[in-house]
Amino acid sequence: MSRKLARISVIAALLALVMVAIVPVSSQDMGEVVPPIIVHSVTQAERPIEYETTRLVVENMRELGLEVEHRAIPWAQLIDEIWYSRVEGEGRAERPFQMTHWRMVGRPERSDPDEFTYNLFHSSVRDGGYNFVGYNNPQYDALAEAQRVEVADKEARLDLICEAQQVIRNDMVNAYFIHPLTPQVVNTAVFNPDSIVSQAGIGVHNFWTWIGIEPTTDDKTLITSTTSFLNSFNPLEIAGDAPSRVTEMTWDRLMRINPIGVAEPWAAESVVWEDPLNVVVTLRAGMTWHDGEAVQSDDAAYSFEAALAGTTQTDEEGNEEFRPEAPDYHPFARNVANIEIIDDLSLRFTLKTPSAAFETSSLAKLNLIPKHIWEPIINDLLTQDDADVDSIQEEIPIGSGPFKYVAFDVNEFVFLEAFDDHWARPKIDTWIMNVLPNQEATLGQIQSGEMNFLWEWPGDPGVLQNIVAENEHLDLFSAISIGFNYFAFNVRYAPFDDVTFRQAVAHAIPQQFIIDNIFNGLAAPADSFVSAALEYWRQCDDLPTYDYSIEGARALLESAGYSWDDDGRLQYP
Amino acid sequence: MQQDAMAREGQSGKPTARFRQGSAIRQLWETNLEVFQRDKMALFGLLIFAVFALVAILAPQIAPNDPLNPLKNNNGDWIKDAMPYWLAEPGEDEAEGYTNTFLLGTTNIGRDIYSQLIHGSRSALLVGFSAAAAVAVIGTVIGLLAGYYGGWVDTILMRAADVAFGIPFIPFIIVISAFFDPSIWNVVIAMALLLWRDTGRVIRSQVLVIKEQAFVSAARVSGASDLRIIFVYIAPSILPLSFLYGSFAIAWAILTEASVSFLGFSDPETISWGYMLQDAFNSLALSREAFYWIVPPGLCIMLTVMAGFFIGRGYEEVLFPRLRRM
Amino acid sequence: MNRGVVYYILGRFLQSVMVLWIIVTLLFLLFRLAPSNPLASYIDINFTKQQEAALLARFGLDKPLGEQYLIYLLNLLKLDLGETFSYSGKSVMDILRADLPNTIYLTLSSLLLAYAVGVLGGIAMAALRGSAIERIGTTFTLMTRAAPQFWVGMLLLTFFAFQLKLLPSSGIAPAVVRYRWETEWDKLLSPVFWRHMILPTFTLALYLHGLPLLLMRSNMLEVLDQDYVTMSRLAGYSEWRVMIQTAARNAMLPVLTALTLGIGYSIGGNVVIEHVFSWPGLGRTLVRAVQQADYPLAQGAFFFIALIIVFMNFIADILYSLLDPRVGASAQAQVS
Amino acid sequence: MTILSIRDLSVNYATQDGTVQAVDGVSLDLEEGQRLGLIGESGCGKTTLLKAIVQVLPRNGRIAGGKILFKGMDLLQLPAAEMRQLRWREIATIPQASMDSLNPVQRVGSQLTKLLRVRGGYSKKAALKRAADLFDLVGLDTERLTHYPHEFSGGMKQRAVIAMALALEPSLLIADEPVTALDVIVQHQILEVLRELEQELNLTVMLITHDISVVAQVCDSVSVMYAGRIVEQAAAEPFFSSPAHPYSLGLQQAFPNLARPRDVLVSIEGYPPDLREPPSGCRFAERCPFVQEACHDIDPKLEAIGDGRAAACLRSNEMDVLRVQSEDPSLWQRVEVAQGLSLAEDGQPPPKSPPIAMKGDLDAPLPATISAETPPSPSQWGEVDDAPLLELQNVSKRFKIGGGLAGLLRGDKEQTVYAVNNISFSLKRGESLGLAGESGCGKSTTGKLLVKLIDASDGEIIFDGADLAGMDDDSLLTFRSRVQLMFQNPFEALNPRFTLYRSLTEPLIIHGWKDENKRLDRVIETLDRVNLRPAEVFLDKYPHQLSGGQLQRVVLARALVLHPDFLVADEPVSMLDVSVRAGILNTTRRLARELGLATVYISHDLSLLQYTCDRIAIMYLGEIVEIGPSDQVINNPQHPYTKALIAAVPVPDPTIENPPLRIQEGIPRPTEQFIGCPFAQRCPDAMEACLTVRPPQITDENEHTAQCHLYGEHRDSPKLERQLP
Repeated sequence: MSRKLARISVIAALLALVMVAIVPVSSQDMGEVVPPIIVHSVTQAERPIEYETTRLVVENMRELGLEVEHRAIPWAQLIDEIWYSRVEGEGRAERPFQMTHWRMVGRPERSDPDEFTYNLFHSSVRDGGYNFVGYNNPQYDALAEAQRVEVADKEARLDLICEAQQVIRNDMVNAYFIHPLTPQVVNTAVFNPDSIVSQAGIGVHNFWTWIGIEPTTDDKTLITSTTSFLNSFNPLEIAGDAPSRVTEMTWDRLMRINPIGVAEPWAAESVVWEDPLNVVVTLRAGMTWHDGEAVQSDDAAYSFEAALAGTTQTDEEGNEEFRPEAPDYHPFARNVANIEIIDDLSLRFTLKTPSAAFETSSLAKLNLIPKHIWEPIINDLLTQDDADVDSIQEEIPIGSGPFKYVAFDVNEFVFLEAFDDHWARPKIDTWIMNVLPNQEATLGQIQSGEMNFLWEWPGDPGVLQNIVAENEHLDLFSAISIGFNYFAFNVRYAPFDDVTFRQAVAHAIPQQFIIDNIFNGLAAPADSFVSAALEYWRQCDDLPTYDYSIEGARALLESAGYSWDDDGRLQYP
Repeated sequence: MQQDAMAREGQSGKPTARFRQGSAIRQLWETNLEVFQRDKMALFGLLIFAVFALVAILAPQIAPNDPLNPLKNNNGDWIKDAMPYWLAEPGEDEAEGYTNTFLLGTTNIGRDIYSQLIHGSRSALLVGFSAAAAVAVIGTVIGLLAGYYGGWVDTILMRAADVAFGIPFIPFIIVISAFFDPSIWNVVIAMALLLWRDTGRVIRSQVLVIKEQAFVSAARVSGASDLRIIFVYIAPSILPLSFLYGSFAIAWAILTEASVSFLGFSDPETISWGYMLQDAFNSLALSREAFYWIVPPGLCIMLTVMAGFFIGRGYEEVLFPRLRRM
Repeated sequence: MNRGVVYYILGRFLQSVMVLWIIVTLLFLLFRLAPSNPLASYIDINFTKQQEAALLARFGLDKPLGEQYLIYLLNLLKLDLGETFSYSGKSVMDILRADLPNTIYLTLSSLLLAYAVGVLGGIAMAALRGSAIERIGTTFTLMTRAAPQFWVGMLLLTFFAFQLKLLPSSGIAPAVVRYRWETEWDKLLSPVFWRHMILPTFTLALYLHGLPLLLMRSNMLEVLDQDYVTMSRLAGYSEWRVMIQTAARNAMLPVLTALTLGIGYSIGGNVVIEHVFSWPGLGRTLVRAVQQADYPLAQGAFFFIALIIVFMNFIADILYSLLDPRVGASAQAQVS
Repeated sequence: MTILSIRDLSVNYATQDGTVQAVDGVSLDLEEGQRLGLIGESGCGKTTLLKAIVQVLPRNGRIAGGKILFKGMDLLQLPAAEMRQLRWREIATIPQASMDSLNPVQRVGSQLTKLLRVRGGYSKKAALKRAADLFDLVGLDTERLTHYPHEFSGGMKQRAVIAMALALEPSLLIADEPVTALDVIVQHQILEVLRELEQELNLTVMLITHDISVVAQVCDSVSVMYAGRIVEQAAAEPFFSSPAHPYSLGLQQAFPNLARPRDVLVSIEGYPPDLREPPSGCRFAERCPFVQEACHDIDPKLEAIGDGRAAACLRSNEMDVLRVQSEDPSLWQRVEVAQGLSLAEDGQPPPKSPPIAMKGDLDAPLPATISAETPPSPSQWGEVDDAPLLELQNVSKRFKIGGGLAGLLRGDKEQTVYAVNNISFSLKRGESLGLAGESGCGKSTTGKLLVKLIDASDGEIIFDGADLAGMDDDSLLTFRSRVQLMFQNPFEALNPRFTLYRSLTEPLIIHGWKDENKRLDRVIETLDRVNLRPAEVFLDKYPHQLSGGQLQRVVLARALVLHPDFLVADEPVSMLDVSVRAGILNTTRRLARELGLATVYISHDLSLLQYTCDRIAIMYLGEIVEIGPSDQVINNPQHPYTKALIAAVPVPDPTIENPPLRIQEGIPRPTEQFIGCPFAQRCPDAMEACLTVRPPQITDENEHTAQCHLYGEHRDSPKLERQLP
């Protein structure tokens, strides 16, 4: 419907143009009118907040004399029209996307700026990777690579990170608007509020809370819920937000990101860097898998080998192509050149290139998997050329984490029990996550006590505040997230290939208004891809600001030679 | 001698002006009139439609606010979750920096529910009537063809109907809506593709009956062509049936559109009652106990749908008088 | 049971199979026409063209359409609906196997309730025709039929679940209970399950009872002035016998055929109801699968829903042919 | 002793437009063992009377006054429960159209046993036994107990209903039209059953019917009802020999009588008065040929007129004279007067049809040829030549039912029906042929073939030299204009949505009459021909505004409006009241004569065909078993089947005893081809040859042909042993 309207108006616009052209009495020198712009977002049904925000911004952009259509489509379709439609011609949609609402969720491993710094903007990941906006800036690439290898000197790395942020902010590649304060509601009648840990940039729904939270009643059961499917529980797959919550509890890791966002030894007793390329890891003694087998260094080694495993194939054009069996984790192990087993408990990793992020994004990222279970599976997969680990789902997965699987139904729930033999046995006995897409139901349950820990809330935060206000047994926790919501421009094409234009649009985003009215204050203004939550990495001199001001935006455009025709439509210089 | 006189009298002036042709259309018109004269409920239904139609046409004039743009208070902030003025505690609005004039309050992001309700009538009627038209026309044509020609035409069409009966209706629409851009027209298309089945079958069986009636054979004996028989003799008798199913189709269309929008497969740019409910549901109006938001759209849907039912039943009573027992 | 009936049932069966086949074919084509990319849910940072190609191959999406169709049919015969896009290592059947029973329980229970109430109510309405009760009754029924189910569901939900906290608001049981269920039986024997079933069933039944009730009413009115009813009056049977034994039995028959429609709408209704009460059934799965562009899953759910409908229709037909001796006698056509 | 005595009973129906006095002050007595026939045309209130007696009046009916005394107790005072107990224990009723009186979804046997157990308090075993006995009693096979109604033929259903009625040994049996809509033979057999039962069980019977010949067969006394009143009461003999009321007179004159055929039947034109406001005077005055001024004012009471008879007529004393006059049919003849004539533009009520004017009309000269301005119609009426207009040679029609994909899916197995089987005959201009036979004998199919509503499977039908098979559109259109069909049911034969004018002009429009005025002239002329005058009054009417008789005339008019030269009339009067039947027949006959129209009458009623046709053909299972001049066929039947048919026709005269009917019941379904004679199975004189050899066609000097072995070379083949009813 709206699309039709747009088309019609386009035609109308063109006709009008022709008229103007014919009528000699035309206005001053006339550039070409900026063609209609489509701004994408998910549907209101899926994520009301994102939809409303986008709507608002579109309204404002129209103030700039732009023809703007707000195209709200289901996530699955959005993926198509954005992720798979970056470049003219290759897209699955009719044309490449122009501008879209997008969001990066906070994950513990993202506590190190590396992932965002590199993956979001490095030109090497323009075609397939996260740099879907198509930013291509050699100077920036240099920065991104540099911060990666700057292992020794944290200060120096900070400078690099800051500079990177400056560049991106100036170029206005992405218009950041907020870091959500992910709101969580805990039933403090059954849990001791002091035992709840808040992890920087993640919130209270984190590993430390899960193992540390103290039940105040005899029923030592934590019940939470998710709105998304629990697609799979697979130590070699990053299935999604909710499942990764579960996997990080059931599979231990050599290191873990601690509440202040720094990687610290966990399953590893010690992590010792012999030099920038070699690190020796020693496992804790006496750890066992959920099936009773002992956890040993060859398991640890295999956890990385599995991630590295893969077959090399040649496609029809004849160029070589390496296909990892665990595509999700392969990148995090890619940098490992060699693994040497020293004894039952200790092993040495040798890296290809020095990497500052190795601890955070590798040692603290890869799950430890039992070799005796996975070796056969991987070997079998290596023989098939059209299947990878994504096609594997154990009946009852075996890990070595503080929680172990009892039962799960991908569509419905997962039921975990504390693993008694774990050296850091949780204080709760049972951990249950229900799939509960229906927010009304979620609210109903958290109030009735059917659920006692609400950690995911796509809906209107205001409601949570009301609920908490009404029920004194509920407390609201919120922490500024590593993740952020922003508008991504496809900088490959006009008009978004012009920095000034992008900056003007940035000016048209009423940041504070959105926070106040749409997020009910449960969000912090964002000006960079590095969240304020990561205090260390934000110790930079101020980044340029883009205050909300339509006039400012228009002025900016005018200064850059843009003009408006008689009907107030924006024209290129 | 006597009848000669009459014959002459017959020629004088415009004889036909004096003798009604009893044309099919006029008959139809009379049947329709009869429906609404005989059945007060049907008349009531018609009234409801009339009112909503009026509202729909004048929506922009009637609606106090834009249905999509959130209302702002003096500080330029959205007026969220405002109660209807007849429910809200007085003075609250001044405190918030606006004057509460909202008959049904505002949504959680400050849209005027009442205005949405009014604009909702548009898509409801649009979907309702276009779908009904599509269903009735397709069903009638298919029914006529299948019934009159019989044989393989009949077989094919009726098997098609069986298939249509086997396809789950709402799921089908969901899939359609997901595949094409969300729009109320998906509902219309899907209904046109599926719902002709009921109409088609009934009309077919009706045609089978009429076709066997003596006056049809009489027409054939006096040399009437197939087309003439279909259109002059059979069609007029079954058209009321099409109306009957048409009016039921209106009801179904509106209901279905509501369900589909409720599931979030509708175009958020076009306000419909179903969309409002979806909005309310997703914005947790239930927990807010914002009944002023939940109840009105539902009632409107119910009312229009019932209007369809009433009219449909009105036709039933006239077409199948045996039901006329009260 | 005369030969006619046997023929009839046989024919009906053939027909159902054919219908199913056509539906399946349409389904196949429909999902091949899907605009958005089947692999959307496979989005991944470090995906390469080759990997996509591999994935396409994995789901057999690279083969020519005709070949795909044949494979599809063959697999269908083995009830193999392929892999889902969004659950790794899960086949569509795995998912649906869990959903199917839930949907069936909901459908059957609500249908039974609806038709029991509907038929009895219809008889009552016919008996009370012209009375105020009848007018009120029928109007109420019309209202329940006209009100959007999900809306009614929402209201009931707020009232019984959120306000009174009498009944659970969603799902089929809390996980604490459910993880102990080994078999369907455990589920069926668990009172918790039935408590969860009350609201959705009631909502659905409330909507469904209209069709049989109104139909039964008009059929009764029609049957009541048939000669054989007059006859049994003349024969001096009590009004009750006349109503129930003679009239109702005959009036029932068309209602049975209406069951066909009933099921259609009920399953359609399920989608919405299951959504409101987050009832883990085919409907809910379908909706979410479509949203996630998990086409094999959506296709599978759709297929099963259609399967249920066609099957139920078949049952309805057989029931009819057993209850009405005239069916199958159509072979003895009259000539004059 | 008196079992039932009704004292001035009145019953009203409340309708949207006023109260209808369906029964108005009726009194009658029924002695034990008496068999009363209650005669009257439809809408005269006889069925209402029945419903009143057993008190199953529809909701809108109520008893306005009077008493119904049954064995002394007043049924109207009886509480509902007791009344219910009375039904079928004491008063058994056989409802009208008992075809549909059996519950379709229950086995006939169990319906019967249920009745016995619930109402009769029989034990299960006793009930079964009794049921079997009852079936024997009414001559039904006991194994049929397990069958469903749809597996019964009409006659069987009727027998079953009778069995149920008698199950509880009632003392009074009221049968409402027990044999209407049954084939003559079945009809005859049912009447047989009734008669026997009366003797055996010494039943008191009240038989309600419109068919005086049925009464003549079964009853010993008669009551004639007209417009909610009883106008005559008498014992059977005197009633038939010397009716005492003009209406009774009319009825008798109107009835064709095989035994004593008359050359003109009378028709009581017009229709009963509107019972919402009945006339102040005699209710029959409107239609009475002997009407006097007084009749319109004075309402005659039912008064005794000696020897236990009573009549309600002012002139009952002059009856003997009137009876003689009434023999003259022209006395009864009159112009059809439109209902609510006030609609006519002059606004004058119609003349109360003065007899003189009417006599004039009967032989009013009609325009010999059509006025010049009308386009030359393909035929010129009046001319007569001896070349056969229509010729059938070995025509057959087969239907396939079931089968095919659809059939398979519907579950029908394919079958072939030999509806018409290799028949041949020819017809001259102006000649009329009657097709007779039981239902299912293929006569209607033949009719359809003749007008090319369907095409023959084999053989050829030649009309005026042209073969019906290979006709291009033009010649077909011409054919359509020359051949017309007249339908059985006048209420269906006209498009309910068209005014009569529209219905009548349709054919003209189709055949390219552009000029509105010419069409109007033609229509009016035709309406005149069929005695609907003044035509203008009818033009604006819709079918539902006319009486059956008038409608049938309109149907006839439509058939004639194109000036055809061949007319097929399918059961033209079977749906009409006896009183008006003759009117239609007379008109048709007259027109046929005047216009040199060739006619084929299709009817199950031989007496009617004898009355209207030059020749009669008897059909059985799609074959013509006998054909010849009417008088020959009727008075000297050759084929056993013909004999049976004739024997079965009831005669409206108690003095004449029907010959015994020696034939088995039940027509086999025409789905098999017979090697021998199709009739062999039922034939009383069947011989071995009949089963194996096709019977020859024997024709005598006056073109009287029979298809039977009795007269062929196999005449001596040994008779089959078989016992007959």
